[in-house]
Amino acid sequence: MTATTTPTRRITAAMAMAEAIAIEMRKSDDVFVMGEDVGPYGGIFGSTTGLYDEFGPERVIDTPISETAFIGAGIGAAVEGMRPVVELMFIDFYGVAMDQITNHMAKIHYESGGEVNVPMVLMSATGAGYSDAAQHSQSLWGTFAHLPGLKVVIPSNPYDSKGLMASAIQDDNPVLYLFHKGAQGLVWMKKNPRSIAEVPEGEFTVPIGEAAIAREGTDVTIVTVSLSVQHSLDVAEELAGEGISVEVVDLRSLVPLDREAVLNSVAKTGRLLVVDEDYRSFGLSGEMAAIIAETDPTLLKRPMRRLAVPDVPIPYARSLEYAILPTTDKIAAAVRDLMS
Amino acid sequence: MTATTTPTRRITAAMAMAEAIAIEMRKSDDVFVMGEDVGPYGGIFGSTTGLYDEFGPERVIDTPISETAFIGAGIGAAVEGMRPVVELMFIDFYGVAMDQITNHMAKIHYESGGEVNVPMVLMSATGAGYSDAAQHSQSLWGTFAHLPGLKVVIPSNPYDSKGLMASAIQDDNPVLYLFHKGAQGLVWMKKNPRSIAEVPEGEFTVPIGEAAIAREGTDVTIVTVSLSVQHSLDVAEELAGEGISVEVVDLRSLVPLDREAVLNSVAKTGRLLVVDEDYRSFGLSGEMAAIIAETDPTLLKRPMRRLAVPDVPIPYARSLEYAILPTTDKIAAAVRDLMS
Amino acid sequence: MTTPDRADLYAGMVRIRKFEARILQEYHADKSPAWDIGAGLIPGEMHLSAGQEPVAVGVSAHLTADDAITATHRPHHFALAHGVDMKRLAAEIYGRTTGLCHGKGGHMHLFDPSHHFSCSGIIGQGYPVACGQAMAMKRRGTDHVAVAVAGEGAANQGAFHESLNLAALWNLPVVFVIEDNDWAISVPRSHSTATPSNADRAAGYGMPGVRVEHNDPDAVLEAAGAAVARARRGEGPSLLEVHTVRLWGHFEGDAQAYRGAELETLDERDPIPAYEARLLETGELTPERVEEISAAATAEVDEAIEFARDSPVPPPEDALRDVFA
Amino acid sequence: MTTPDRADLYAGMVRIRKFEARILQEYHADKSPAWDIGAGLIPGEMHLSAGQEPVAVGVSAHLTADDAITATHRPHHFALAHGVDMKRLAAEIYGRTTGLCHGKGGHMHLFDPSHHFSCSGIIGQGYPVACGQAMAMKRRGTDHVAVAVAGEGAANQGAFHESLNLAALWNLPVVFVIEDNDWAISVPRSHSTATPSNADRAAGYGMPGVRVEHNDPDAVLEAAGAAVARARRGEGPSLLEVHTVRLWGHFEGDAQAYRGAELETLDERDPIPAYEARLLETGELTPERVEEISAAATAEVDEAIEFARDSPVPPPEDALRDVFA
Ligand SMILES: Cc1ncc(C[n+]2csc(CCOP(=O)(O)OP(=O)(O)O)c2C)c(N)n1
Ligand SMILES: Cc1ncc(C[n+]2csc(CCOP(=O)(O)OP(=O)(O)O)c2C)c(N)n1
Ligand SMILES: [Mg+2]
Ligand SMILES: [Mg+2]
Repeated sequence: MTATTTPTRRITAAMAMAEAIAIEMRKSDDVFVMGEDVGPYGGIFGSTTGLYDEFGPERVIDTPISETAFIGAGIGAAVEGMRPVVELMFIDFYGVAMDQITNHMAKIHYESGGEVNVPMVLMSATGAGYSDAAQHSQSLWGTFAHLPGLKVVIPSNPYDSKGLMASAIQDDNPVLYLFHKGAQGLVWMKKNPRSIAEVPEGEFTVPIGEAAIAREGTDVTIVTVSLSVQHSLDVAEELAGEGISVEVVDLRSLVPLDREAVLNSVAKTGRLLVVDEDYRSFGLSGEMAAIIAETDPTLLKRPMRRLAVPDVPIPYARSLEYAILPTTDKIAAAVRDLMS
Repeated sequence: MTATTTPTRRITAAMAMAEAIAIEMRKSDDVFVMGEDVGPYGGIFGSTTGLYDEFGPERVIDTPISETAFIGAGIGAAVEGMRPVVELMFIDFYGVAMDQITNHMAKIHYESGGEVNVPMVLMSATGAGYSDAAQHSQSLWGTFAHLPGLKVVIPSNPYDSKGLMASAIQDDNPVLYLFHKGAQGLVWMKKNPRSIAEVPEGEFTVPIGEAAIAREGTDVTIVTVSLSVQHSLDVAEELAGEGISVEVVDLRSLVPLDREAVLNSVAKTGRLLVVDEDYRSFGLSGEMAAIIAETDPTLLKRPMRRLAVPDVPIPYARSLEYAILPTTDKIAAAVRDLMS
Repeated sequence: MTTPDRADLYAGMVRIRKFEARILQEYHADKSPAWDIGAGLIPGEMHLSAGQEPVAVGVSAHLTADDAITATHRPHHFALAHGVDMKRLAAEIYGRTTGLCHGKGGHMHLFDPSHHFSCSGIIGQGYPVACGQAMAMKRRGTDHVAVAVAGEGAANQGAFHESLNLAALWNLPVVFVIEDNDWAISVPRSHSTATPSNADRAAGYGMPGVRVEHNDPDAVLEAAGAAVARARRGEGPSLLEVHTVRLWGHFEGDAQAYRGAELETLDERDPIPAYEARLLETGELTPERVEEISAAATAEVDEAIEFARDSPVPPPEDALRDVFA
Repeated sequence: MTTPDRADLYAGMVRIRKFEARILQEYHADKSPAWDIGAGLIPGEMHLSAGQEPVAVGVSAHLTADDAITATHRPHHFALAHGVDMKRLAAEIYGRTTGLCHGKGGHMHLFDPSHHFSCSGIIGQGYPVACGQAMAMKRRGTDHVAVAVAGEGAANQGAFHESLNLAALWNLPVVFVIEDNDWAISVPRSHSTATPSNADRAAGYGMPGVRVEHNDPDAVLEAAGAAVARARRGEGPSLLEVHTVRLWGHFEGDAQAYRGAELETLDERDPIPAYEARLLETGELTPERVEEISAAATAEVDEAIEFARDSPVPPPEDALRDVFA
């Protein structure tokens, strides 16, 4: 990541995102923001806080509830060389604009034989944990990582939120930037303290495609993304007291995927737990299994463990929702199980 | 599968599908068909041939190009207890109706706590191989298998095409029925002889959720679906001559998934090749790796091989398209490689 | 169907408002001191309908339990007006086993097949489903109708267009209702919709379109009556837009800074006191009747909330059930 | 922009028709005896535009290479009329390295950034993209416009509605063009569209809507001129529907049984001989000029096809390139 010497202060992930967007908007008139309630409201999950006041309605544009039209418009503007940052309020709403996202935003560069770039960021909120039920709680990164043409970026902390957003806007490719509501540091939602952290004031980037070893360890590898990184770090701290050394690999992006980081860690520990707030089957945990199985299945000293949403829609009632989410309890239990 | 004593004759997979729909339509007025060009045209890929003549425009309904509306209408009719069979012409068009498919068709039963059923079939054409390029050549079964609430059925031959369609219509759940254009036995497309086969005239079903061992073998397991089953059988025949014994597992449905069939076969052979015409990453091959890795990674005597579309959109030019498709050459090479 | 008593419409509105007011209170009760959306007896997003009661009672007065309604993320007023059981509705909002969906659905995903009632949290997406319900009703030779509800914000979603075209083309018994409450979260109608009246859009599908400018049960009753009757006669769909008002936030917790001075005028725009005054004047209501209606509604709401609170929380293992029938 | 010569419009149509006729011939040439869609020098689906030339030349006459067009699955006439290089177009259809997209796109996915030209095989989905191009043009202070093309079938897709609303709301320089050729594959307009004229739908977005009933370059030229000029003046979008004709199948290989007796009338409805006769009558064309135009078009087409045929097939390893920039 780019070195930086500017002072840091503790800010939320939401503020960090908005700050990165503001910096890019100051640098270039080509950068603008559109989406539902991104203007005076500042984004339902705070991703555009302050931008309307600084840049006004011409550059921070509230849209009608027409995701196909405004995501498509983002594509058109990007094709013409602008750098739109478009918000899809919840990733769960992908279905009303999936064609623009996966048949157009993702494919134009390839279809054109490289003649046309689509330098656009689509940012969207993911995640469960506050009883928003089946249509407002999904993660869905596995869905987008399966379909070629989009970079899929998933920050887990304020520093990465800022640095990855800067990289995403500067990227000449379409980037899907998925932020977890529960990791935004919002005042009105329960949060892990890791959602507020030291972030440099000035410009910096975090490269897209490099996993972070969020914590080093020797016994068990946890591969994960997003809010589950925070949970996994909590568990790692807890289990350190029991003498279990957990390595936490924060993938940070699924496309490109840092296969080496996963293989290196598993080569070291021989034990793999994938923690994934997305649905279990045909997703992230499968892909992790495959990169090991096609490289060297003997890396695994134990059967791997998958902790993910067990292929059910997200239920509403708290007792049901927490039954299917990868909570710290379940993470800890899975690690212990791998060590037993 | 249900025993049957009716005479058989050689028909195409397309005819077999249409025949199953006709039988169900004769049995119940609740069954009706809608989609683009399903009427007098008989379905672009022959899936509704003859139905309009027998049942007329009230039960075989041509729709406007409004996939959200007519798939949603299918859901509404199903909620009221009818059994619509709806065609989405190409699975590639999912993006204009993805919300209805995955947020409604797939979730209503669960969200309602089991109070509401959605007995609906959504049938759609998949597959590449005739230069229809990036927006008309995808398979995408991995995408739908990842998202909970839909059964995902994928026949590979005329017998299963009929029997699985019957099961799909009789099922009280929403079923996504994906048929490969290149396995329909259409007169205007290059085809494998396996696309035309003996099928009983009368009613029968093939259960959803049971894989078929399309060919038994002892050296290498190929797990696959759809047209790739036909290719894999061809390769198995060819390699038998070289003394390599290939077992071909035709999953037939991804949801429910017959994990046992995969595990049993790999336990026997120790060598796994997954052949998948869908995109490689975060898909079918990953899931196969995971069910082994979480059960017993030592089942694999060799690193597994994944033969799938290498995470690029489907290119147009034949030289490019065949470079990324799982052709018989590549299947044979991968098997040989596993044996070397 | 005989014209409903105006006092009944009034009572219907009071009943809804009391329910919503109680949910408001219950929702906020245990989210302090640090307000946490996921905490308390009622967690999650909460979109309440205060101010929009005239639409629900005016439309539903023409319906029976055989007619369908697809409602929105803001569904309680239509659910109650259509006859969905208040106890089971409350229990669902509390996430209890006795709820309409046994705790799986929640406030945006209410299903009551006995009243052909459903709703969805995805904007505009009830419109297509209502078309399909209407198809089934028509194919079965009944004179039932399906009512599809959306907000004015939702009327700019593709599903709106496709559904209106489909319903008109197939002459389906659907009444498309748009609740224009001027706002889609923080986005005013002027920033979302390129026409002052969605009724104008109906012409593009060859169907009648009416905009009711007054947030008044009588006006809604009349316009909806024509639309429902037309659908029942087999003459096809209609569009009905009602200019209503959202008295509270988009969801609870919404500070509504974006509404500015409008916030101060909201009390005057409350449709219930206005209607009450009118009916008192005509003698259709008396102060005693008003009291009775209020007391009955309070009692019903109390009972429903008590039922919900006393009902069991679903056991965790239920989460794995009901993916498939 | 000065009004184009009518003879030039004629020449533009002839050039397009010759190209399409040649592609037709080349496409079918090597698919026999067992007709195989994937075989031959030109594989895949092939949607040709014969009959629809008046729309392309009438609209494009008002555009320069700085203006954008998003076309459909039936894109050749608009590509050629807008100035996309015929050689590179042909080479793309042949899937060669010299093609517009180096063989990756194919006939439904043509991209020529030097003319802001693109198309898509997904119905209606060029409409939103054109809105975005128009946004960029407007934000940069140019007077360029974006033209979005769709068929009458596509006008029932959600993207149509959302895009018209967005463009009207933001006053974007877009001209929405609908080519009404009566058919969406085998589905007649009467089975897809609940209004006789899509121009009626424009009112629902507060934008001008015009339906040109005659498949005639002059009529299109005039109506498109007003719409383009309006957009250039910054006065916002317009909708223009042209009643045109699809002389051939939906795609090649389409037996068109569903068209019945209409098939026999198609020759008479060919817009090119009609226009030619008119211009011969007024003296704007002479038999010699007609000959010259024909010969020039033939020569250009021959050269383009030769270029395509002689160009290299992309090496397999290119398939893995260009996913990311
Ligand atoms: C497809 C989709 N986009 C966005 C949202 C987020 N959202 C929920 S309610 C809402 C505003 C709805 O406004 P309107 O339709 O006017 O209904 P109201 O809330 O005013 O009743 C938005 C944008 C959503 N649920 N679904
Ligand atoms: C979303 C979507 N649905 C369906 C199709 C399949 N399809 C391709 S062309 C076509 C008919 C288009 O009709 P129209 O818009 O009138 O254009 P025309 O072919 O007549 O030029 C259809 C249904 C598609 N490409 N995309
Ligand atoms: Mg509203
Ligand atoms: Mg057409």
